[in-house]
Amino acid sequence: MIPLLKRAAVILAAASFAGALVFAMLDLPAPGVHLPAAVEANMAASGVAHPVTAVLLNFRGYDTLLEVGVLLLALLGVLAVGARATPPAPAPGEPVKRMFARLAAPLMVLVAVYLLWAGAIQPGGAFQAGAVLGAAAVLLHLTGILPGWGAPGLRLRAGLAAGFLIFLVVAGALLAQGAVLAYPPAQAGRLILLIEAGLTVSLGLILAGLFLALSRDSGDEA
Amino acid sequence: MALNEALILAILASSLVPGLIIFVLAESRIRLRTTLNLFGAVAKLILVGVLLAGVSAGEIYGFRHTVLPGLDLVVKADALALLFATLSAVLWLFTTLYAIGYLEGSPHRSRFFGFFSLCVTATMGIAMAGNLFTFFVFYELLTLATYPLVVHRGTPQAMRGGTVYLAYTLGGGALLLTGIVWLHGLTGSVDFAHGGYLSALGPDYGGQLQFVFLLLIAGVGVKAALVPLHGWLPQAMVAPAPVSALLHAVAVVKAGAFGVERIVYEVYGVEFAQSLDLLTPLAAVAAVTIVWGSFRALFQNDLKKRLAYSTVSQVSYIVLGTALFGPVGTVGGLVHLVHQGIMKITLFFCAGNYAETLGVHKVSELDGAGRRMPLTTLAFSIAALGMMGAPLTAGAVSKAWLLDGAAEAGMHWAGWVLWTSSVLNAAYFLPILWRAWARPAPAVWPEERVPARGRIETLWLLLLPPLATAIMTIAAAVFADSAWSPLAWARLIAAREYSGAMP
Amino acid sequence: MSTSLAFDLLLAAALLWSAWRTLATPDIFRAAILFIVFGLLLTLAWARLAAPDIALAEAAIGAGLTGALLLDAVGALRARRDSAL
Amino acid sequence: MTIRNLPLGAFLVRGLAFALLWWVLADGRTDAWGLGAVGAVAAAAASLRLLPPVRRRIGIAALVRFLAFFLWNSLRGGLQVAVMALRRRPGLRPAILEISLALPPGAPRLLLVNAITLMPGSLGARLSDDGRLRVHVLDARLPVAAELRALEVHIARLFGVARGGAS
Amino acid sequence: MTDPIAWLILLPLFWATAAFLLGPGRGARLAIAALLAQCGLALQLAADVIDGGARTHAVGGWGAPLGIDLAVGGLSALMLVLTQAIALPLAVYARAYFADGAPAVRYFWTLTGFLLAGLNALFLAADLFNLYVTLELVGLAAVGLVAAGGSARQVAAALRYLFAALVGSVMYLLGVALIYGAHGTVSLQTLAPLVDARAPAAVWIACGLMLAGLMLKTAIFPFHYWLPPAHGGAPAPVSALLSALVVKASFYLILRLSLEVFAPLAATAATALGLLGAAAIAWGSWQALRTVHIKMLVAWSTVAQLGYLFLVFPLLAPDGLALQAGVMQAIAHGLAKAAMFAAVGVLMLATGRDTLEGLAGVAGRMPLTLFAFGLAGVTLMGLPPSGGFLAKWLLIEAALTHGQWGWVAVVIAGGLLAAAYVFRVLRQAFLLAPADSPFHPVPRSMEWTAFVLATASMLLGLQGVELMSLLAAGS
Amino acid sequence: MTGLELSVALFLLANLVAALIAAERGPTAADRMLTALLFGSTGVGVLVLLAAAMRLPSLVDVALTLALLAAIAGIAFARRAWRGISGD
Amino acid sequence: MSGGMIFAGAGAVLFTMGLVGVVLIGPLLRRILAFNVMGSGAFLVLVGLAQRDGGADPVPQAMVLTGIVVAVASTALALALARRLHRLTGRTTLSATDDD
Amino acid sequence: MIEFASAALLFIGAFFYFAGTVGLLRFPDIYTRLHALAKADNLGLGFVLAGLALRAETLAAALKLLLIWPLALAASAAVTYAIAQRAETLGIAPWRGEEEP
Repeated sequence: MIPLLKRAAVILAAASFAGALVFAMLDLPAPGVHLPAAVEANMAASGVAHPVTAVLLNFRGYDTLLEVGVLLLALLGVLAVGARATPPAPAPGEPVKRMFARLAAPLMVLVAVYLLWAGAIQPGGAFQAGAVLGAAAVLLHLTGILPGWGAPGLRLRAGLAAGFLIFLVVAGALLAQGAVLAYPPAQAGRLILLIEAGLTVSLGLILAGLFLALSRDSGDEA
Repeated sequence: MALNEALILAILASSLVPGLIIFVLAESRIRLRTTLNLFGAVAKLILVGVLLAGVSAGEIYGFRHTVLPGLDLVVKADALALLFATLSAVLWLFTTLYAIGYLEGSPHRSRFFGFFSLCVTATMGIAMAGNLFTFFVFYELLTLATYPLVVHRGTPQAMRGGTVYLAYTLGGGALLLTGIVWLHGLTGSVDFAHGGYLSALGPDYGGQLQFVFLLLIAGVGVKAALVPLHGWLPQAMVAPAPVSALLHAVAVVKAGAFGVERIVYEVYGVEFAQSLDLLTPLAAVAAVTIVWGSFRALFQNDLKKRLAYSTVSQVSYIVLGTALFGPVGTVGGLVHLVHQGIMKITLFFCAGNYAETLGVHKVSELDGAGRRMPLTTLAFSIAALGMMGAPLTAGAVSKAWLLDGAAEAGMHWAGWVLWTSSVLNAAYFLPILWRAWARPAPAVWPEERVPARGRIETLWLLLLPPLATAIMTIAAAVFADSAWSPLAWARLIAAREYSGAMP
Repeated sequence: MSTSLAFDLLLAAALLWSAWRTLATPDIFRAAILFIVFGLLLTLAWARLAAPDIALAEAAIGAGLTGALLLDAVGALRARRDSAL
Repeated sequence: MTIRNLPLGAFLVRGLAFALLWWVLADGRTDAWGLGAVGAVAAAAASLRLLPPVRRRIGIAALVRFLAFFLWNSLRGGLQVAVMALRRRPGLRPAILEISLALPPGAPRLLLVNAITLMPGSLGARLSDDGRLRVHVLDARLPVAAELRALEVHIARLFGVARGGAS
Repeated sequence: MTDPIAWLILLPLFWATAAFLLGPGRGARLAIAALLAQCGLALQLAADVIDGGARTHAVGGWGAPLGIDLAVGGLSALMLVLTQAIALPLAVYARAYFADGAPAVRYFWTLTGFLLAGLNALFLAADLFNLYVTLELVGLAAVGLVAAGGSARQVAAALRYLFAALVGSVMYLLGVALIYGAHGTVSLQTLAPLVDARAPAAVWIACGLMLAGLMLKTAIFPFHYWLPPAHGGAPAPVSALLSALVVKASFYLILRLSLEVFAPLAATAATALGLLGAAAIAWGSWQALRTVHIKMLVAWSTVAQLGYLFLVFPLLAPDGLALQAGVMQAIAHGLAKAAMFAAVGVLMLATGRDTLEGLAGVAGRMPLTLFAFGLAGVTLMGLPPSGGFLAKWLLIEAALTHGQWGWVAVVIAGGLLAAAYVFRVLRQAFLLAPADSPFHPVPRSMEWTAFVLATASMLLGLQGVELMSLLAAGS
Repeated sequence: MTGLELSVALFLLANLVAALIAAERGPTAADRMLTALLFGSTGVGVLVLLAAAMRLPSLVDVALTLALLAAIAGIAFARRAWRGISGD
Repeated sequence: MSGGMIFAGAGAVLFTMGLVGVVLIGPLLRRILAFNVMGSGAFLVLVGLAQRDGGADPVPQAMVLTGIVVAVASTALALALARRLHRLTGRTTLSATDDD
Repeated sequence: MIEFASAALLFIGAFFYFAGTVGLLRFPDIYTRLHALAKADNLGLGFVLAGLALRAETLAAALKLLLIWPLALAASAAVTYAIAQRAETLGIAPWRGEEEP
């Protein structure tokens, strides 16, 4: 298919690139700017106690806003090419697996809420919570409890967009008072929680949608 | 905006605005279109007249618009500009009349007249360009506006002709652009000036300037159809006759020749050009073109093609005049710019009449045409004699000045070139006249479209323009010494160029 | 060599090896499974880098979503090919 | 599920269970109850939606006995596999048995199927609607069937149901 | 309404989301109204920059390097104005184009909203990682737009595009990672004084990686392979958006990074970039001369025209000529290419054909559209008085003043090649139409938008001073 | 005692590396899937061990999540991907 | 040699492997995997290099979190496109000749 | 004492993990390997969790660790069943050989 010589050349080039990269990294002096210290110094005003969450939703919250947009975009793309007009009826599932899903899904919901809460003080947050929620939906779908998606209806669309919209409204409201996403320190914690709660639901739906809009029961067991 | 600025912009607008309106007119609105066309042409003529009066009274007309920092679009009306502008405005009026008659009933006339007007706008722009940048802008605009006219018929032949035309002119434009940018880099944005403005750079730049001159002349030389850049002109004769008239007399070829004059007189300055040894090679090229064009014309059976080669030859008279160092040659070149236009447009009008009325395209088919179409053939004969330099025609005046100029500049070989050309001219024009007047008419014309009705041999709109220009051909010679003749105006320009040392 | 260094080196080696096999295997199925394995190893690597947030995300997304997506896609891509055979 | 026919009792029980789980997850922190309540309610609601409550009584004693049985047998099962894996010759003689379940359909049967997998030597392979279960065994010589019956008894006792059907 | 900087990002996000909530295919009127507002915002911002010079907006109030800054200068203000100015007419165009409810319209307005938000955010970003996110936003929106029609050809094109975009951004991201490792910050302002020619090897590699990634996204030769199918296969309004704006975004980024942060390092690659640009001109034009599909011709022309942008790099100098040339080319080409795709879309709808051959006779039937195409073509050829002409003028002047004659030849040749392929279309249009060729009426608004865009690209050639003074205001 | 936990984790990791060989060997698709499952269950163990060794209690949350979600890939495999065609 | 450096190095190699994979691999699904490997490599470098002195740095961690979500989104979109292509044409690769 | 018990539990857990891996590598077919995975690994996890739970600082932390086990068990049982059932449906017969392969 690909001539051997070309392949060898590519691999050789890649190896030397990787080598150069590693050596260059080893050679680096300590950086002049030390951001962890700056993060540490501003934690008190950030509204949360966990540095990663502070960076994610406060210091660099704007990145996160856009990134939720990216996720929504991916779902739009998937819906545009993947979803059929009417979803097929859920396949009659198998009771043993169904039972597992029925037991596990509520637990996943609980864990998701827990992760959302945890984000304020320790690792966790809306992404992880949303991912767990999405996984619960995937599990329910795989076991034939939740049908696949067609074109989403208004309520589903509202759910998908809610998190992003809340984020956006907060950003806009704060901009009207000064700068984008510049939370007043007193309200920062509450606003971040509001945003994260919205994001958890929406991210869960979006991530679920990435699977449910694509999944086709044609691939199911006979 | 001062009145003077408004006036000069109005000259451009008098053809641009009608053109743009015509573009969006429905095909069926013939009367409105005709009105617009004629209104534009007449308005332009009047405006040019006003300017003429103003300039001879010492008024300054100019308009300046900065496009980029250090890059200005300058339009101004000086004597040289008006020489060309007047020619174009007058001939445009006739060509428009002619085209209205010529295209009667054919499709896509809105498009045709739209581009037609655009073409004249570009020509006016070229005439009144105040610096090389502006000159280039309108120069390329002219290329673009003429292309749709050349391919107007939409036949494969027309397409081929159009492609050749584009290849030559765009290529030339690229060379011109390079040269202009180069000069701009050296001097910044400088307007045309009597006596040129490059001499200020001093001798250090001699080599560069010689090379730039080559670029510039090659660039404008394409449109001026200097050998070996003339290949497009015979190909482009597939266009409808009014377009040929436009190409050969009103706009394109003239724009090239005019460009040579601007570059020599107002960029380099004729004396500085002489000091850089640029004029003699230019004269040599012109001479080769003159002889070669005449020679090729001899062998063309297609009437328009023969005329086209004739143009190749005649336009270089202008270039030759420019290259002859000395005021007399200058006058000869300048005045031939006008005279050649009047004569050549007559010829093309007539050729169009033959084709349109009788379906005659070839010299060999012209037998007896003089009896069937005496007025057309009369006009043709006058113009042809003028081309040969026969007395009492415009051609005689310009040839006389050119010969004197050659003698004054000490370039006697140029005189021989002119004589040779005259002989060749006679050799390819006289047979035509002989056939038309002396040979019997065939029983059936190739394709007789317009039947003869009494004394009017064809549509009066087709007949009037060549007769008018033929009369002008004679008038230009008879009234050469009057204050308003092209010759007088050319002498005025030459006087300014040579700072008053005028014979 | 301390235990933690050994752990890190072994983990890095396992990461590289699984990635290499993922890319080198011509069978999409095997590749998908190896990629899931790669994801799990990556979770461990994030844990070792004291980045539990990322480990959590990688675990949730890698195990819950990407795995299912990939396997579903493999099934869909193979279904057609098999029925065509 | 509308508010009207919300099974309040089941909701409370499950909500409480989830609240307990929350407490475990949150490391016993007390400042977390706000979201904890939300989480517990959400989880309970999801659970009710997915698993409508069925009236059933599970005795604590039976549960403890079942768990003990289950743990012990998981340990045995694990050890057995470990020994087989590490022995020079594993000495496998796999087979698939088919047994008819005596338990009624629903939770009891499903628990059995899941538990079988952790019992020594057996692995649930397919449960059909009419109550027959195919079981894969590692060594056909071992008394797997008998152990399954014992498991069945424990589960029946746990749920307080009679072992109906053929045995 | 306080700061137009941030509203330029939030507003499109708002209407994109609203369009999503409204449902598939809805939101055209909302989009057009919002775009009008965005035009106003962009113009206000440009006016602010002319009056007050460059400024920043500290998102979250933290300020770099802890927070993220948005920065606007002359260059970014120009790009913002351009983006809104192109998007507005295209939205009007798209509304008519999609009036028949083709499948591609289902998420068109939402995706377009996100695309514009991403572009605006990209032009305003002053943070390497934030740039990565905006690149992804733009990339995924663009891919979604290409794929939305759902035909096999479009999906294949979208995939190709997606891979290029993703690989490009990951390369960029690794560069960011190395920069962060080396300097501990990703803020452009903070980085600028830290990077010099004695930078450690990792920074050089980072610079190279980011450059390569962005080049892949810009589709400069030899990374152009994905562009023609994507731009040639998408619906006309999408092609217009992509060719006019999206590829410019990554070029803008290369330009900005090499001017602001990596100037000490960028000089080493300048000649190579210029050569790639020359190759792009040659290859893109050659392919445009060969293809039989009219839209592919326009798409290949984009490949060629992007080449001009890269000629800027070897000529960058304090005199600013080359920078002006690049910006002028980006703007002129943006307007012209939007017009061209819009015109081609009209022609294809009208004739029902997608080949050059099918165009026979359109000169008579759709003179306005053909005129728009011609005007846009004039800009591409670099003939006066278009914006493209000024760009080429400046490029030639820059090359001549620095004594780099070779680039002059490239520019000139490129213009002639462009003329050759543009006139392929015009020629065909002037041919006589076969008598039985079908002809479908097309909404006038579409013809006029194409014409307006083309005219704008023309008039640009007369209004360079304002643009250049804005460009100079920021730096 | 953290050293012990890390050592046990290292041992488990070594186990996993050995199991990679199983993934290579196959022969059926399901056999490879089992390796992935093994990685899941062992990964949970390693994570809790690391949580203790590195004094990062939140790694337990990671382990919990992993345990909760590990089944999804397996079920997806059984229901969607495994078609039992010739060898793989 | 710190843990950070080890994983940064591994990340560099992973990135390269993924890059080579994306270039050389034809089948779409595997190419998507290669892209993911590449992305993971970049993420590892980002965090590993920043933490080469051992201390945790929340900034790159947050960035990687963002990056992971973006990568998942892209992967899902790519899979959707690949599946659509397969459904329409039966192909699992991009052929060299489908443009123009 | 607790330290010791904890360490012992960890070792036992590691042993079961090891056995599970060996089983996965040595057992001849899909069903038997499932046995190894389902039983040995889960047991290993249980012991490890128990060992760590002994050492947990708070009750909640210990319970959290122990909570993982039933979750893993349920998941493992469900997956094992799913795969075994699929294998059955595809008609894969159990290994019949007397000797090791």
